[in-house]
Amino acid sequence: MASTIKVKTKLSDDVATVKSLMLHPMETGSRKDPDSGAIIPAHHITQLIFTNNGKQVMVANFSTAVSKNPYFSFSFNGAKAGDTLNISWVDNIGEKGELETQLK
Amino acid sequence: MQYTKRALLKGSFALMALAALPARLLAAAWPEKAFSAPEMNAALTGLFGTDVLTASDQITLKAPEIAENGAVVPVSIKTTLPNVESISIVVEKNPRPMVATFEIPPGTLADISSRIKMAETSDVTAVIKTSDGLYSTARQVKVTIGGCGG
Amino acid sequence: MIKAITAGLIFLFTLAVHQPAFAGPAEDRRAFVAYFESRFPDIPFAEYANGIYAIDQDARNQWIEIEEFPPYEFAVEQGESLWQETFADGKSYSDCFNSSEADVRQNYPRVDGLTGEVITLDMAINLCREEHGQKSFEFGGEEILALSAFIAFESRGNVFDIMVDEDDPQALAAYEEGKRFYYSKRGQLNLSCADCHVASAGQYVRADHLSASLGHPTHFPVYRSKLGSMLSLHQRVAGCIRDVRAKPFDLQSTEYRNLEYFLTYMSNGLEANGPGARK
Amino acid sequence: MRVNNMIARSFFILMFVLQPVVAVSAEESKCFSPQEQIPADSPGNQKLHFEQQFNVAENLRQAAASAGAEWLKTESLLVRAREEAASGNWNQALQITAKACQQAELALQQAQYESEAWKSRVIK
Repeated sequence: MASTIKVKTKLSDDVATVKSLMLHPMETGSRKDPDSGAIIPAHHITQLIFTNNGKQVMVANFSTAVSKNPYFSFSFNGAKAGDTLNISWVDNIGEKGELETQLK
Repeated sequence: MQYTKRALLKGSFALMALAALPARLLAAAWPEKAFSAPEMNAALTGLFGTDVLTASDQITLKAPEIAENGAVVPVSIKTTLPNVESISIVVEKNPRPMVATFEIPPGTLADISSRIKMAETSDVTAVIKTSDGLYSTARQVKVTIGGCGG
Repeated sequence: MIKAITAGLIFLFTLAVHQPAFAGPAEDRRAFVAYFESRFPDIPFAEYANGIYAIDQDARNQWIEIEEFPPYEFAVEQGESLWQETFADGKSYSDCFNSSEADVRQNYPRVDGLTGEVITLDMAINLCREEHGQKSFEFGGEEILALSAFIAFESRGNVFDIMVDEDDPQALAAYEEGKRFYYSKRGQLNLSCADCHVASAGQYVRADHLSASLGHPTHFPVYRSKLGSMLSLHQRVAGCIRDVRAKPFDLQSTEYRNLEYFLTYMSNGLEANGPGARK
Repeated sequence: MRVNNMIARSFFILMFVLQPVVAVSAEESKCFSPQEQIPADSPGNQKLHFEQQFNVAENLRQAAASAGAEWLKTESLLVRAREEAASGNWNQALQITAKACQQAELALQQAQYESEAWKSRVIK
């Protein structure tokens, strides 16, 4: 199965720019099923964590108000080619996604 | 992962099963109080213990003037303030104003981009927590009822 | 005298019979493009492939932000793995499309020489599956959208060059039907495609700008933010039909396929730039 | 002036000649006016009245559909009319049917008009 995370990284000197896209419905919990009229329960990523060579470089906390299939981008110092970037998310019902990539 | 109705159903069962567990096992540091607050002041207090913000012109908040689609509003925040600890996005008129908060450890740049949902026309506020206080800047984003679109 | 009149009549009659050749597809297209060029003199021709973002600057900026990392990339990835499927008889899509690269978007729609029917890309995908003993996909469903997104992605930069053979009455008829559909008012609002996307292109409909028809089909399928999923050209057209409060036709119906044939022919010379991202 | 008179007169005559024909065909396929009073006698009579009007509307809807010109809500209006009739709300049922019928009629007129009118809109 393909990963639920896509990432693009760019290194310029020792600054890494990370762009990420997660496959996730980000249900608000207030939307109704158009067929049954029943409320669709909230289902959203709560935390998105980035580590570089094991060191935490970003923790993003999301509410339901982050768009469906969330996009998130940031940069950090002290990066070099070959570093291992790990991205993982967890959502409010305990589902998880993870991706590991090498900076280049 | 595919989000068919079946997957959603499965999800809701999982939710029931997990409801018995203490919430902190699911996401240790997820600031639930701030995220569930229905008003901006309570959301800020829930996260920072105070709702007093100092306006700063050292924060750049990029957001559209008129959102093409309230469900996907691109927002970028960066700042030249020193010793940044976190960046938060608050949408005052959303049913739950706290949208997201990003913890910035030393070495990580105070420069993030994301896409957010907006229920209606509102101020979008970028809140920067530094080692010596809370700074903010805001700008209005108009959310309109679309025509036919795209 | 009578002779002269008869000759004159015969001459006029001949003119009338040959009239379609003069106002044929090529002539239509020249007029179509010229209309938009004089309407929006500052927009370069190639820009029309970007739809509304050729016209609306504020929307364009947001679109560029989305294109930083467009959500359709998941569909493209899924489409790539679907494309690699080997059918029960050992064949694959490459055999049907005569291309291992999947760079065939710009060739569709085309008219089938035997049946005279307009074959769209989505239809060609299913015809391929059926020919090789596979179950066809549901039009508008996840698989066909993913596959067509992948094919569109692989075809980026290729230029549309749809053929309407003026000596092929079936092709001409399909083209004419599409053209008639395009210019006919329909629904409770009594609007034609052209009313909104020619005469009123660039103007507001509530809070949106209306896009120009030139370039309409080039970027499909699209990731529609409003839906959080991919959308085919026919699904989009069905949306317009509903908006003018007429009853939509089935996806891949003759009506929509003929319309796509006409519209894509009008966009000849533009690059295939799908999949797109739309609000 | 005389020519105008002639045209006017022949038009007048034409109308007289055509009137009976128009009246007959209209009797069969004319939509019920929502303003018209519904006979308030026996329920059986009302049902008959409804079925008659419903058939007219449904036939017109089908004609509009085969011309590719059906409007968005005509069919669902007729479904609603059936529901109202099933619960004995004859007035409601007839009014909704009349609305659907009018839509179908207009859709057909639209299609007939458009069969030529579209040509004038082609960009030249």
